Amino acid sequence: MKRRPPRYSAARLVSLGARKRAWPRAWREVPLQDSYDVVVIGGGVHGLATAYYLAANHGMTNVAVLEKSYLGSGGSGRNTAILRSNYLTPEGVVFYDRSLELYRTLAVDLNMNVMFSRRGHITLAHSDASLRTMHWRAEVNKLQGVDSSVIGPAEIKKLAPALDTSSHPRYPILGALYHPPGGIIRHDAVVWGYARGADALGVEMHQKTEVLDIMVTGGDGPGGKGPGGRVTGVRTSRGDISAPVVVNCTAGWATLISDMAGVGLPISTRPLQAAVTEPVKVFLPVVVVSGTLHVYVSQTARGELVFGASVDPYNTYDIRGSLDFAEGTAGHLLELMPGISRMRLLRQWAGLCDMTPDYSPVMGFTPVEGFLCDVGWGTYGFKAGPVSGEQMAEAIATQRTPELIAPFSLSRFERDALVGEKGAAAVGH
Amino acid sequence: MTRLPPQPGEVIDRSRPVDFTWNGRAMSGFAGDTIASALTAGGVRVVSRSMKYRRPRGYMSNDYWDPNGLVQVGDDPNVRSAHRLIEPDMAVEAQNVWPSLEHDLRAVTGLASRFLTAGFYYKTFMRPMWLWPTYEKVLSTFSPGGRIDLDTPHRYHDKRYTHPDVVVAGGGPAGMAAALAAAEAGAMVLLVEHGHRLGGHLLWGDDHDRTLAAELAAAVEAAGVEVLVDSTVTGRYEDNWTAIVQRNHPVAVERLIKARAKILVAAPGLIERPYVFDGNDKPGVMLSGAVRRFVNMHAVRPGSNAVVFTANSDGDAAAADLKRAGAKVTVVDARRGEGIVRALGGSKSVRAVELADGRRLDCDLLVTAAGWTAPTSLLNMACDRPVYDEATARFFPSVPIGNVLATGGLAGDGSPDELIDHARATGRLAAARARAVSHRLQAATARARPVDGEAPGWPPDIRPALPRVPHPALFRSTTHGVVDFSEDVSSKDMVGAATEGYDSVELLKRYTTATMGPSQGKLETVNTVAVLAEARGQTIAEVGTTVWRPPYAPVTMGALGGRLFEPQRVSSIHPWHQANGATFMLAGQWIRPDHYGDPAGEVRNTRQNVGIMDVTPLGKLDLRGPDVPKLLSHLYTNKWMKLAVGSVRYGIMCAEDGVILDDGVTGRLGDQHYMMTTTSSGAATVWEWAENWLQTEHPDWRVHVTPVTSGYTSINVAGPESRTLMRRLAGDVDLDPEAFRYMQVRTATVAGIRDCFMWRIGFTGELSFELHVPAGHGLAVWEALLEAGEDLGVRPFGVEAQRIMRLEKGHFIVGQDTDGLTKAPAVGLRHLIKLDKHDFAGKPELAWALEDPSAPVLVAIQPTHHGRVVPDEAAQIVRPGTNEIIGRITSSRMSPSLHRPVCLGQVLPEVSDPGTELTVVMLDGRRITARVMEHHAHFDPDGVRVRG
Amino acid sequence: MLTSTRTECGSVAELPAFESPVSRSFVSDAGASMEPRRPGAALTLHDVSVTTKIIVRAGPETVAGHQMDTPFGASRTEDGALVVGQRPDEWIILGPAAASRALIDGLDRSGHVSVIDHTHSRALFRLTGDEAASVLEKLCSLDWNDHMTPDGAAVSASVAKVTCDIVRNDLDGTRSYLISCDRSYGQYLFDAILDARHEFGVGAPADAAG
Amino acid sequence: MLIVPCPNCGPRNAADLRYVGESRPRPDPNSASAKEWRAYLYERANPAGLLRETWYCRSGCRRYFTLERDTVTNEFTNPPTPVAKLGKRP
Ligand SMILES: Cc1cc2nc3c(=O)[nH]c(=O)nc-3n(C[C@H](O)[C@H](O)[C@H](O)COP(=O)(O)OP(=O)(O)OC[C@H]3O[C@@H](n4cnc5c(N)ncnc54)[C@H](O)[C@@H]3O)c2cc1C
Ligand SMILES: NC(=O)c1ccc[n+]([C@@H]2O[C@H](COP(=O)([O-])OP(=O)(O)OC[C@H]3O[C@@H](n4cnc5c(N)ncnc54)[C@H](O)[C@@H]3O)[C@@H](O)[C@H]2O)c1
Ligand SMILES: Cc1cc2nc3c(=O)[nH]c(=O)nc-3n(C[C@H](O)[C@H](O)[C@H](O)COP(=O)(O)O)c2cc1C
Ligand SMILES: [Zn+2]
Repeated sequence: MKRRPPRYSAARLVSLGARKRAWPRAWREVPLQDSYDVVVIGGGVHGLATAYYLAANHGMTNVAVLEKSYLGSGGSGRNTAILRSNYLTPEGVVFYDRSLELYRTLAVDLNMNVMFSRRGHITLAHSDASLRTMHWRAEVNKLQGVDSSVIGPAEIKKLAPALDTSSHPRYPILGALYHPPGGIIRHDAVVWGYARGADALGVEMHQKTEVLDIMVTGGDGPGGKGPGGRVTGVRTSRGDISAPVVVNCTAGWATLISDMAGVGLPISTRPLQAAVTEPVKVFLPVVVVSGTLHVYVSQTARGELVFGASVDPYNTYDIRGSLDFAEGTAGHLLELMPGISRMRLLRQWAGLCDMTPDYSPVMGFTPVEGFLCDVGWGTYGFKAGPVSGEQMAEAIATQRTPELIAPFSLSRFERDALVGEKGAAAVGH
Repeated sequence: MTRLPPQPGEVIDRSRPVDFTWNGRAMSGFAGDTIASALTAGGVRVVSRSMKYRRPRGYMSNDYWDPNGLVQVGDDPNVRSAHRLIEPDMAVEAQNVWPSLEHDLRAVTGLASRFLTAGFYYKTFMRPMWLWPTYEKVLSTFSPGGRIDLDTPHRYHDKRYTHPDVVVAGGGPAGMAAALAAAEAGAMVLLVEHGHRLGGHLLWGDDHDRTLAAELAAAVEAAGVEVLVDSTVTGRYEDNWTAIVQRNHPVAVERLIKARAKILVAAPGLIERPYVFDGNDKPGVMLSGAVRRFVNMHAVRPGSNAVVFTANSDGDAAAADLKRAGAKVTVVDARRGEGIVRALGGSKSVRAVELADGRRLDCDLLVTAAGWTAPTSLLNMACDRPVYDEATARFFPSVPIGNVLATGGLAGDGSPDELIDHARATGRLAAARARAVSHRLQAATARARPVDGEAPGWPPDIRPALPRVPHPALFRSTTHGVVDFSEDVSSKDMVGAATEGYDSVELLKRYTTATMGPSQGKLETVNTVAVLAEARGQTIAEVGTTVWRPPYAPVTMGALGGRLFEPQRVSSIHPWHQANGATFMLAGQWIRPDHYGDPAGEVRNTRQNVGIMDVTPLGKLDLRGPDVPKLLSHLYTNKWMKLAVGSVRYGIMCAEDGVILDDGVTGRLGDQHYMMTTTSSGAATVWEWAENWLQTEHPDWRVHVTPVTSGYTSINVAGPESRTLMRRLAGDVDLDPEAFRYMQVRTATVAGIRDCFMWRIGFTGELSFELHVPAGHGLAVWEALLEAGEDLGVRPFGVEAQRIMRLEKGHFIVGQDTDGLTKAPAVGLRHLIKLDKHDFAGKPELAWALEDPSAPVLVAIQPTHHGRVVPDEAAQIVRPGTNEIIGRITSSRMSPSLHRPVCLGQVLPEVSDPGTELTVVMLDGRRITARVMEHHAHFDPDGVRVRG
Repeated sequence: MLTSTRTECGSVAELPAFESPVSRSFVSDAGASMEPRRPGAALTLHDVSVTTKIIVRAGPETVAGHQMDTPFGASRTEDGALVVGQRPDEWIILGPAAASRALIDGLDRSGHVSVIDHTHSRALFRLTGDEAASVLEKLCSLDWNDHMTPDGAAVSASVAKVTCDIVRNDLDGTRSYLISCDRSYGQYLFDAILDARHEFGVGAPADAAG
Repeated sequence: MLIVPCPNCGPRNAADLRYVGESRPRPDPNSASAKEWRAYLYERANPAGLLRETWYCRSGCRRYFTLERDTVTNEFTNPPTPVAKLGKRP
């Protein structure tokens, strides 16, 4: 069943172009089967990466990714595509750093240019307290071997001349956490690259296929669902599928899927908004983040500023953007970079985020046998796509929780063993 | 020169010539000219180059949406040159060209266009990996926009809220008629027109059209409608929160108006759609509307030998306009089955057109009138999904949304009378519905005037539908051409992308970037969908469209940001601090003196003599009522039922997860009167926390909580001489150590000011009095203290000195020495957690935490033999010889009192015993050893001074 | 040696005088209340922080609650004092300067009633003029039209991002608003209102960078 | 911006309020098991549909109240009658 992926290269671009021939399909459109070894729900970067690594690392190819809309229609197609590993807790740092390592070679591994621009990432500190947190993060990072340090206003000005580093602003820039390996990526290309790679190894992608229910037997809850039960398959908008393993990779919709299996989650769904300006000539060579002002911004190679803020103030599954976001974020960006006041906002949008109490994911096995979760990605999960896929695939294939994701198990909430990324949030602002 | 003699509808003022420059070259036009009309009148044809292939481009739609007309004006990038009016000395430049418009060296990519199919960059530049950053830099030189000047200031912008009954988006005949009818029905109406004047498409019509426009505009004005021109409704958000950008404000550069419209009427008209064929982006290929605006509004003839490809009356009218303007015109009529196949010519201009019947006509202007796109976006922002109508070959709004109504071209076609009737009916319906909304709002609002009568019902929509005039479905000819002009995406690219599997409209959009440029699909969406439908063998309805999102037209960051409202708080003493050399720090919204030049000196003076500090930001809550002790017992972890009048107690508050939320002291001022202090940053949180318990879990408790933080100016008077000083000013209180003891509170008259209170507590570890003075007299008391204590050596001290002294004393700061996971037992105050109380916030977690052997604990730390090396705050503590983190320094300072560094830190319990040696990794990588101390207090551990 | 920086406001019988939270104005150094520059643009902003402000919190079952006789959202004048129904079961009495004792003594405090002198806790400004609502429209998202906020209406809302208590209290038929905020924000709010007022022909705009 | 129907003030912009979150009953702190207590702390129903939630009218009446909202459409069901409207007007 193994196919070879159509090779992408400049040479082939020329040869196909010269012969006016079309490129082959990036992934197939195949009929939906009635049984798979693994069903992955959610065609975002997490679902697709999980499927890809199941096939690539463990030879499990009888796998289907079910996506209710189009591939990348969730957070994976809506995020500001910032990658970094300068987290606060050691367990966070090593985890995200593994992801960055996978991202570094992803273009070559998937034979698709995902345009990872390792341009450097700075997190600004506007108060003593946030400067202290930056130092804290830098120190933890260094001890895990991650390139991260605190720099002063002069160095910041050199990296990003657009920033107002004078002492005049309401939020003076006192320093920043500088993380050279951080950067941005073409988020859609990552999604398509994994889909294409997985397809080439035999995995099936089914778009416009919505999971409506999960079949579970033997559980404590109503209908045999819930703890103690065992998954037997899923019901979809295109028919029933039997499968011993079902993986929830649905981010903002995670609760709805877990409810189908009778598993409770510590998740609230909040929209996160982002926006893009019209392009101008490139002037901002690094990613800039300000926790105090709740903004992050980068300029794409096309010249647009892409920026975002923090999640909306109330739970909702609605993703219309708000004017408050556009106003507030523009105001804060102008506070940092008064020079962009003539740039124009082109489009704003939102995506759903699966927020957890400790700003860390929920990964691995659940009290329902055969039902796994890779959720709780909140506002930061794109960067974790590769490592999550790799580790979830390992968990499925080996039936054991890999060490790297052990701190993120669902049971930590019952044990009150939260991950300290919340600590950073509490101290940061 | 292509300027025509005066035209009946021209909007230019020939008596006012205006000089400006184009790429440094002198040009001139007249007041009322857009940059586009002035350039075209001056013979300029090529105004930009395309994004990817650098093909020369000229005006195509000659309106705000023209994808080829973006220019740089001074420091303003991406200016819509067919919208922006010329001004004297305006410096206009082509953007996206290198080195010049005429000779763009990157145009070579055009030759390679066959290879550079959509998404080519995903397929190349992968190897060698180390070369990618270089490729990246090269790619970024292709970024299409203008440039910004980093020194551009954020100019004076402005915002306004408004609550009209009806907002009408669009000032064409439909919008004007709707606004008029709504105003006549008694509604307060705001009419917003994107263009520079009311009239919509009538402005470039015939005499009859213009008369109609003028009459409607006059009636609108007379009816008291508020009219905004050169303003755009840029978005419709939840509950009809409507964003309007006003660009012609007399004072502000731009103003963002936020209107809570009771009803929004969308009357944006229609947008003319380009036709896809080979060569359709050559300069000289134009839409019929573009030609009509040039000729009729600006008296400019865009060509002399025209071929007009028309499928509708607008194309016919354009042909007539051109004839009248003296051009040679050949009509190719789509309604008779005629068609065009490709535009021929050099890169800088069209020279001929090849027709479907094989003929080839020479021309310098090729006009197309192939149909319309309905800009349904404002309705889509209200969750409406447009539906495709085959007969008219355009999308229509589907489900009517109660508080958003559509009229005009968006809703259908018809004679001017039919349209105006529909618009008037829409205006009346809008007014009636607005009345219903208004009544509900007023009835539900406490402060509002009482409503008259019954709530009006929801008026049903009984407007007769507008007719729909059939239109041929013309999207693409037999050749391939450009679909998205700003993104340089051709129909061929799209077919290729669909074959590769990017065959839903959303994937196609993202893969090719079609509809993602500055016009956001206004020109190209329907053609994109049509090409995809053709490639997939589906109908347009089956393919559907991408989602329209705000803003309707791009908005400057300046307008969105507006004036920044960033509240700042200062104490009554602030002017004194300013006048006396304080260096300030920001603490949340508070501006506080960090120090007055020498923090260590301030510490020494306070420890030796007496210091005073402005601690006004300290949160203060006035608590009254018989059940205050119950509330206190619930909020704090320790006991409060038996606090005596005149006494003060310290407490820690935890959230329900046991994590420390805040700490502070509360004193009992009277029988049922208490005063609580909180940390400066915790004041608002604690107040809402207290209210939450009172209002939700214990509504039976009789307690009034009132925040009085800035009602009192708070001054800490600390140091061995503080009692002497206080004696001089607070003569009515017995300050003897026995009479007014540590942890007690007294009300007092200080320096003649009544109603002060003070308590004997000391964060600094010194004998100290914390004075709270009614704020209107705070400065007077501060100055009185300085005057009265001059001989005692009284000096002010700031936050930094206080931080040093509290650290010498080992007092922790919530949020600095604790973090988002620190539970109360970790800070060494286990005795303050009283599990024998019936209930308090976080009780179960604290019970479990008291038993938890693994949580980090807070300890005092001092470096061992590195006398003057001050460990850095945030330095990590590791297991010796490894990188395994087992703690961290949370606070650290050089102690001026002890002449050695003192720290607090969190460490794992296994290394928390006094005397344990710790390895601290300094920020520069050095590892030093430090020792866990016996007491949190490095200085005066027995508290002799503070009790003195 | 030490510079005195007091900016006394109002003449109160007590000594020393009550210091206003507003100590400077970017329009002029002359003082905190500005008259319009443009003739006819009758739009004045006065710092009246010295006004006595008493909070009364009392349930409906108390005598004081009845004494107030003003529902939430409304206000009324009694003996030269303004009684404002600022929040459910909470009133603010605004009276002449230095009258707090007298006002407090006149209240029945039996039952669970709290009476707090809030004079020092709040800055208070009066904005008067036909265009006063237009000024507020630039700072506050509430509907200031007559039917939603008639004369006498009381409301709390965010003004220039500071939570304020606002009472519409027209003067001889001219629109007028009493706006109060936490004292520490007084200077900021005063400046923000002055700035918003500028387009109506008075004052100069604040520094664009705000 | 969403309009939230405050039972006291009337309809107010969401920015005038603070969202407290899903309303969850508090278990008896003296008898709750760790599992129950932590479910109270962390677990959320997070439905796509009707949600009972608490808001705090921060800039207005300063009251906490509970409303029911559809998290898909953001519509509030049965907006409460304002308590204060029942009071008399001068
Ligand atoms: C605006 C924004 C900015 C962000 N910025 C960043 C950033 O800079 N860096 C970063 O690392 N992260 C960022 N994130 C977070 C990141 O986007 C997400 O965490 C990540 O994309 C989650 O990926 P996923 O594959 O788990 O979920 P998604 O990409 O959301 O995929 C879930 C998929 O499940 C599908 N689905 C749901 N229910 C069903 C069903 N019943 N049946 C079938 N399919 C279903 C959905 O359609 C969806 O496609 C941002 C998020 C947003 C919204
Ligand atoms: N637009 C044309 O060129 C044209 C041509 C032929 C026929 N018609 C017919 O005329 C009738 C249309 O009359 P109409 O009044 O509906 O349209 P119109 O085009 O005459 O007027 C619409 C106006 O709305 C403005 N506008 C659009 N969106 C806006 C926004 N978001 N904010 C502010 N202003 C906005 C536009 O600038 C335009 O002036 C229809 O029957 C149509 O078929 C129009
Ligand atoms: C990193 C990034 C960059 C984007 N750049 C653009 C852009 O240049 N132009 C554009 O129209 N949309 C851009 N978008 C937004 C998309 O058009 C779209 O709004 C987003 O993917 C959400 O999808 P939806 O609007 O269809 O719901 C960008 C999105 C992301 C995540
Ligand atoms: Zn309220």
